[in-house]
Amino acid sequence: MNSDRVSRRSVLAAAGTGLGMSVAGCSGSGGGSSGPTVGILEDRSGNFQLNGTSKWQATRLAIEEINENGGLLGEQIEIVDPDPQSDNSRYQELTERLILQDQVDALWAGYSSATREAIRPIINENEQLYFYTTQYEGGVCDNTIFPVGATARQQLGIVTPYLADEFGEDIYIIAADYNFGQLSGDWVNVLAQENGYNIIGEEYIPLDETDFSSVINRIQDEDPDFIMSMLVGANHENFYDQRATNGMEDIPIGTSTAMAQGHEHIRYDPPALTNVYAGVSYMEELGDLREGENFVEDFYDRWPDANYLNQEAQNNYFSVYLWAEAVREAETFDQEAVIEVLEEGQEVSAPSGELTLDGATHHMEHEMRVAEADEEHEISFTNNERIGPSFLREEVEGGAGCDLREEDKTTQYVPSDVYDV
Amino acid sequence: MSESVDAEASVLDRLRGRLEGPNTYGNSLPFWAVFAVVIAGLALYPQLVGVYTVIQTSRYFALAFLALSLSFIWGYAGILSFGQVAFFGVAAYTFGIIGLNFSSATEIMAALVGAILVGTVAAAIVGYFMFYGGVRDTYVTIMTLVIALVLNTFMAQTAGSEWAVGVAQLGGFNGMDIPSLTLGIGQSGFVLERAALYYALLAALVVTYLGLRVLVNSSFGLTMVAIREDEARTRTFGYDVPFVKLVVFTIGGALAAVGGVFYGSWGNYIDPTVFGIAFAALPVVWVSVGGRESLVGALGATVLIERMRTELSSGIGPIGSEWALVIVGGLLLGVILFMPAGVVPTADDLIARLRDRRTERGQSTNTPEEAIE
Amino acid sequence: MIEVAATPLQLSAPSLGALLFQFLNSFGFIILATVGLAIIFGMMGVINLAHGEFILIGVYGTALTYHAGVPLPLAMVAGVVVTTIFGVIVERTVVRHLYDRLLDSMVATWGLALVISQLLLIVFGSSLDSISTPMGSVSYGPFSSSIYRSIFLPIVAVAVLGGLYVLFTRTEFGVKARATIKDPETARAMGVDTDRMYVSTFAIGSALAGLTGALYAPALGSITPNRGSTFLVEAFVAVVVGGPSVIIGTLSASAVLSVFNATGSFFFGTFIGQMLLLLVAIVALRLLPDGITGYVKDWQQRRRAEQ
Amino acid sequence: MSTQDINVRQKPAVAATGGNTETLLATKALTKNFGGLTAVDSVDFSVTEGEIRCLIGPNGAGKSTLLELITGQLSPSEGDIYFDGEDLTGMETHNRIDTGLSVKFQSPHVYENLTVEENLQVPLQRTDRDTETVLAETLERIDLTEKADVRASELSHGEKQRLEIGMAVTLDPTLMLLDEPVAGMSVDETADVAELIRSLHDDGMTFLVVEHDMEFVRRISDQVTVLNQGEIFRQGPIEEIEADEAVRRIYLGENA
Repeated sequence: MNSDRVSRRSVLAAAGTGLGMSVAGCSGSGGGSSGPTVGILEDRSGNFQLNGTSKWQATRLAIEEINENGGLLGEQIEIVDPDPQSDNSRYQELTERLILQDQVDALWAGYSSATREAIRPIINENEQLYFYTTQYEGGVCDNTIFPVGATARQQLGIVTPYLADEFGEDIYIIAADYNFGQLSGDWVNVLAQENGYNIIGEEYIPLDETDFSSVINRIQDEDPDFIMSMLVGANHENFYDQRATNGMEDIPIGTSTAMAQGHEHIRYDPPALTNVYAGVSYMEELGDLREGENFVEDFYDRWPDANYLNQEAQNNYFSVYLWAEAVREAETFDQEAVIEVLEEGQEVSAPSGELTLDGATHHMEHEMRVAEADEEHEISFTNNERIGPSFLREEVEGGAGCDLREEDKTTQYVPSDVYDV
Repeated sequence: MSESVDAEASVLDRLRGRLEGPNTYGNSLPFWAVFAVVIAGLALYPQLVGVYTVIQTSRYFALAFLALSLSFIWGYAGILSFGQVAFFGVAAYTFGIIGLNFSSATEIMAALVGAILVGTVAAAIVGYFMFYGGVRDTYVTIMTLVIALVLNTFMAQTAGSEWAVGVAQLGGFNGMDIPSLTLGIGQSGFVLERAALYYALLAALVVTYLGLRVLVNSSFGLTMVAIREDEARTRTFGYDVPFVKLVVFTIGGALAAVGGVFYGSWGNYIDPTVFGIAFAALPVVWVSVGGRESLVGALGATVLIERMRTELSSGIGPIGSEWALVIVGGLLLGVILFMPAGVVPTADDLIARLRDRRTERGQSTNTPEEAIE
Repeated sequence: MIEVAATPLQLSAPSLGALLFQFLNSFGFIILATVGLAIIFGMMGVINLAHGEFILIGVYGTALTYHAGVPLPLAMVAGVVVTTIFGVIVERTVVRHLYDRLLDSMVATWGLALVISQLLLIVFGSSLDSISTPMGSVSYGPFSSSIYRSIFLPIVAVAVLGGLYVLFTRTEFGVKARATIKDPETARAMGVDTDRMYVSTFAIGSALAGLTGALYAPALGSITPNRGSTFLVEAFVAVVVGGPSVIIGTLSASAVLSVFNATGSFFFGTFIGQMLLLLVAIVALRLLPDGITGYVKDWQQRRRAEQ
Repeated sequence: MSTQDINVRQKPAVAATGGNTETLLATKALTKNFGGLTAVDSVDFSVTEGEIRCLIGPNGAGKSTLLELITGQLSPSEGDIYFDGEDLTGMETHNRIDTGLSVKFQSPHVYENLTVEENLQVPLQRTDRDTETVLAETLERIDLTEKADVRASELSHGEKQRLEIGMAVTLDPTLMLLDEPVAGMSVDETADVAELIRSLHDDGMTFLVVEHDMEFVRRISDQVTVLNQGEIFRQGPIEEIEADEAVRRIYLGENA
C-alpha cells in the first residue's frame, strides 16, 4: 500500500542493525596482558567518591612505589583502574572484565558492603584474590576475600567501653538503616550485654534522610550519657551540624564512621564534631608510625590535590604491601599459591603500626585507638589497644571459628548467629 | 498483487505481512536480509570474542528487555513510565526468593515462570490503580517513579534476619543472592551461564522482538497508536481506553519482568539500587536516544549506550573516565534537541528526503535494494 | 527493620512544641525545594529534572563566595545571581526548544543534571567545606530546635510565595507572563514580547532554585556534587500533588506532605516519615489525578456556578 | 473480493417515508446542573428513526452539553437516556458507541500523525465489516481516495472534517451525532458535506446535527429542535421554525 515509505524505513533499520553489529564486533580483544596486573575498582565519581578517591590514590601510590623499587619478582606491575562510579551494576561488569579479560592477579574493589556483595558471586565463581579494605560490619568468611579493614567489633569494641567508663552507661544508638548500620547497632547491643550498659534508645535512619530534627528531639528527651552513631554518607553528616546548632556538643558521640573516612572534622566548622570519639585503626593525623617513613608526605607529594588520607586508604596501602610480600614468598603471582602464603599469617609494617594478618579468618589484627576531636576539631589519640578478629576466630560456629585453611567457605556471619540481639 | 503459486512463499509472505506495517521500521526484504545476517553474526559472536565480551553482551541483552518494554508502552501507547524498573526488580527478587528456596532444575524453571508472573501481576495492579483512577500523562510518569522509590526505600532496610522468605534473605541494601537460570528436569539441569546464557538471551530477544512487531502491526497496535495520538477521540469510537492501557502496561510489565529475571541470574545478585532513580532513568535514556517509536532503535541504543558507558568508565583515549557522565548527559541533551524523535526515526527521515531528492532528479530507479547502500 | 522508634515521645506541651517545629522545618524545606520547579512546570510545561542541580549551583555559588571571605548574606546573593545567570543560559540554549514537550523536557534535563553534577565534581573536587547553620536554637523543656531551619526558613518560604503571588497577580509583568502562558498567540497579538516572558519566567524559576540553594548552603551539611538529589524527590512529589496552580499548589502540597512527614517521623521514626511522604503522594495522585489545585478549581467552579 | 459481509448489523426497517415513526433516541426529563447553573433543564427530546434532526439554538443554549450527555462524556444530574430501546444512562462512553451511536465533534479530532487510511481503520477495525470494501467505499464517499496514504496533518481543514465524518461513518452507526460539521468551512466545502450527509441519509442513516449555519440546516434537514437556556423552545419542520418570530428574537438577541 505504501511501498515507498515501507522500503525506506527498512533500509535505515537494516543499516542501523548492521552498525550495531560492527561496533559490537570490534570489541573482541580478549586475553590479559602477560605481566602481573592488579585491578583497582574504587569510586571516583557518584555517591561514594568522597571516600573512594583516596582509596584509589593510596592503592596507586603503593603499587607505583613497588614498581619504582624494581617491581615484583623482577616484573613491573600493571594497573587496570576504571572508575565504577559508585554503581553496583557497573562494578559487576567491571569485575568480570578485570578477572576475565585483564586477568588481574589481585583485586582491590569497592567502598560499600553492598558493592562487595554485588561482586561476591563473581569473585567466588572465579576464585579471585580480592582485598576489601573498608572498615565494615564484619563476619565475612570467604575463601579468596581478604577484608583487611577494621570490623565493627574492633572499632566499637575500642570506643564504646571507653566512653562508658568516661561518661556513664546510658547509650542512645543512631545508625544508618541498612546492613552495616543495623549490624553495627547489634554490636553495640552485644557490648552492652557483656558490660551491663543500658541502651535507652535505638534508631535506624534511611540513607537519604537529611533532616535530623525528630532524632535530635528524641535524644534530648532520653538524655543519654553518650550517643553511639553509625550514620553513613553525605546525607547523614548533616546530623553533626544540626547537633551543634542545637547546642548538644556536650553529649559525647562514639562512632565507627565519622571523621576517619569522610574527614568531617575538617570539612565542618567547629563545634560540629566536638566531643566526637571515633574508634579507628588509622587517620591522617596519626602520621606514620614506621621508622624513617612518611606516608602522609608521600601521599600528598603524589596527589597534591587530595582531600584527605583516610582510614580506608591506609588499608589499601598496607594491603598492597601485604600482597607483594606474599608474592615474593610464593615466588609466583599464582593466586592460589599467594593465598596459601597469606593464610600462613603475615606480619606487615603499616603506617598505623605493626599489624598481623590472621590466616584463618583473612582478617587483620589491628592497632585500634580512640580518636577524639576537641573544640577546635584537633584530633588526639588515646586508649591504644591491639584487637584481633575474635568474633570469626573464636565465637562463630559454636566457638570453632572460621578457619579458611581447613575448609572452603563463602559466607558471612552476623552477631545474631552467636548472640541474642 | 502477484499471484503466488508457491505455497512456501505464500507462508513467508503471510508471515512478513504480520511482521510488517506502518508501526515498525524495517519493512522490506533487504531489512530481513540484514536482520538474518545480524542474527547469524550474533550467533557466531561468542566463538570470535573472549568470554568477558560474551558475558558483558549478555548483560546488555538483559537490559534490552527493559528498553523493549518501555518502547512498547511509551512509543506505541504514549504511557511514559519512569518506573519500569519496579517490575524488573520485583521479578528479579521473586526469582531469587523462589529459586533459593527450591533448588532443583524443575523448580528453578518454575521460579522463572513465577517471577515473570509476579512482575506481570504487579504491573497489572499498578496499571489498574492508575488507569481506572484517571491518572494521566506526567502524573503516570511521576507515580511510577514514586512507586519505584518506595520499593527502593523499603528494600534498603530489609537487612535483618526477620526479612526472609523461607531460606531467602532479602538482604536489604547489600542485596540478595540469586541462582543461575537452569534448564532441566529434576535435579539434573543445564545451567545457563556465559555463552549458554548469551544464546538463551539472544533467542529470547529475537522471539520477543518479532512477537512485538506482530503485535504493534496488528489491529491492537493500531489501537495503541490511536490512544497515544488522541485518547479522548479513541474512546468515542467505542474503545475501552483504560482497559487497553491496562493490557499494554501489563504486557510492558511482563517484558520488564523477563529482563529482570535474566539480569538477576546474570550477576547472581540483585539489590535495591535497581529501584533507584539513577537506574530508573536508564531505560528512558536508551529509548529516547534510539527513538521511542522504534523497537529496533531501542534495542540498538541500549546495547550501544551501555557499551559506551562501560568503555568510558576506563576512559577512551585521552578522555579520562571522569568525563563519562558528562558525555552521556551531553549525548542525551543533544539527541533531544537535535533529533527529538530519536536516532532511528530521524535518520530514517533523512534518508527518505535524500531519496526523494534523487527521485526528483530522475537518477534513481528507486528500488530498495539500491537504497540500502 | 521497621522498628518503631525505641520510645515514642510522650505527648506533652514541650513535645507538641517539638512536633510543631518539626512540621515547620519540613514545611519550609518542601516549599523551598518545590517552588522553583513548580513555576517552571506550572507556567511553562517543562519538568526540570535538573532542578536539584540548579539548587546545587546556588549552594556552590554561596559556599565558594563564603569561603572566599564574603559574609554569608552577601554570599547568598551571589549564589542566587549565579544560578539566575545559569538559568538564563540554559533557557536560551536548551529549554526554549522544549516548551510543551513535557516528556522530552524530562529526558533532556535529566541529561543536563548528569552534566552539571559531574562538572561540579571535575571543577571543584569531591566536596566543599561545610558552612555551620547560623542563628542557634530555641530551647523549651528538654527540647531545642534550630531557629534557622524551623523558624527563619519557613517564614522566608511563605514570604517567597507571598511575593510570587503579588508578582503574578498585581504587576504588569505578572499579567503579561500569565497571558503568555495561557495563550501565546493572543499575547503576541496584543504586543507582549512572549520570548522575553519565557526567559523571565524561567529566570525567576532559576533564581528561586538558587535562593533555595543559597538558603540551604548552611543547613545542608556536606556539600558534594551529588547533593542535588536531596531536593529532587520532595520537589517532584510536591509539584505533582499540588497540581497546576503554582502558589496554592505548592503551599497546600507542602502543608499536606509535611504534616505526614513530620508526624510520621515524630511518632514512628524517620523511616516511617519518609515512607508516609511517598505513600501519601501515591494515594493523593490516585484520588486527585489533577492534584490538589485541580480539585480545588473544580470545586470553585461549582461554587461560582451556584452563586 | 466478497461483498456479502458488508453491513452485517441488522437494522430495523428504515422509516424515512414518514408514516411509520419509530423513536430511536429519547431523553426523559434530562437535566444537567453545573453547581447552580442548569445547562440542560428537564429535556424530553427524541430523534425518530430515519430523520435528520437538527439542534439549533444560541450560544450557551445547552446544545453541546446535551450531546455530551448522550455520548456519556458527561453524566446527567437527573433523567434518563434511551437509545434503540436500551437505557444508556450510567453506561460508559465506549459501551454506548457499541449500541450503534457514532459521534463527530466540533473541532476536527483526527489522528494527525496517521495516514487517512489508518485514521479510517481505527474505528473500522472495531466492527466486523469487511475492511477493504468499506475502506474503498468510505474513501470514495468522503472524496479522499487520492489521499489515502497522506498523513492527516497534511490535509486541509475541510478534508479533515470530511475524514472525521468518514471515520464516524465506518462504525456503521444507527444514529450519527454531528457537532457543527461545517464550522469554519468554505461555501464549497459546506456543500460537499451537505451532500455527504444526504447520501448517507438516503442509505438509511439517522442524524442528529448540532449546527449554527441556518443555510446548511436548510439544505439537510427535515426536523429542527430549538434549544434555549437549557430547555426545548420550539420543535418542528424547518419552514415553520424559520417563520417563527420568537425564534428569530432569541437568535437576534444573541447575534445583534
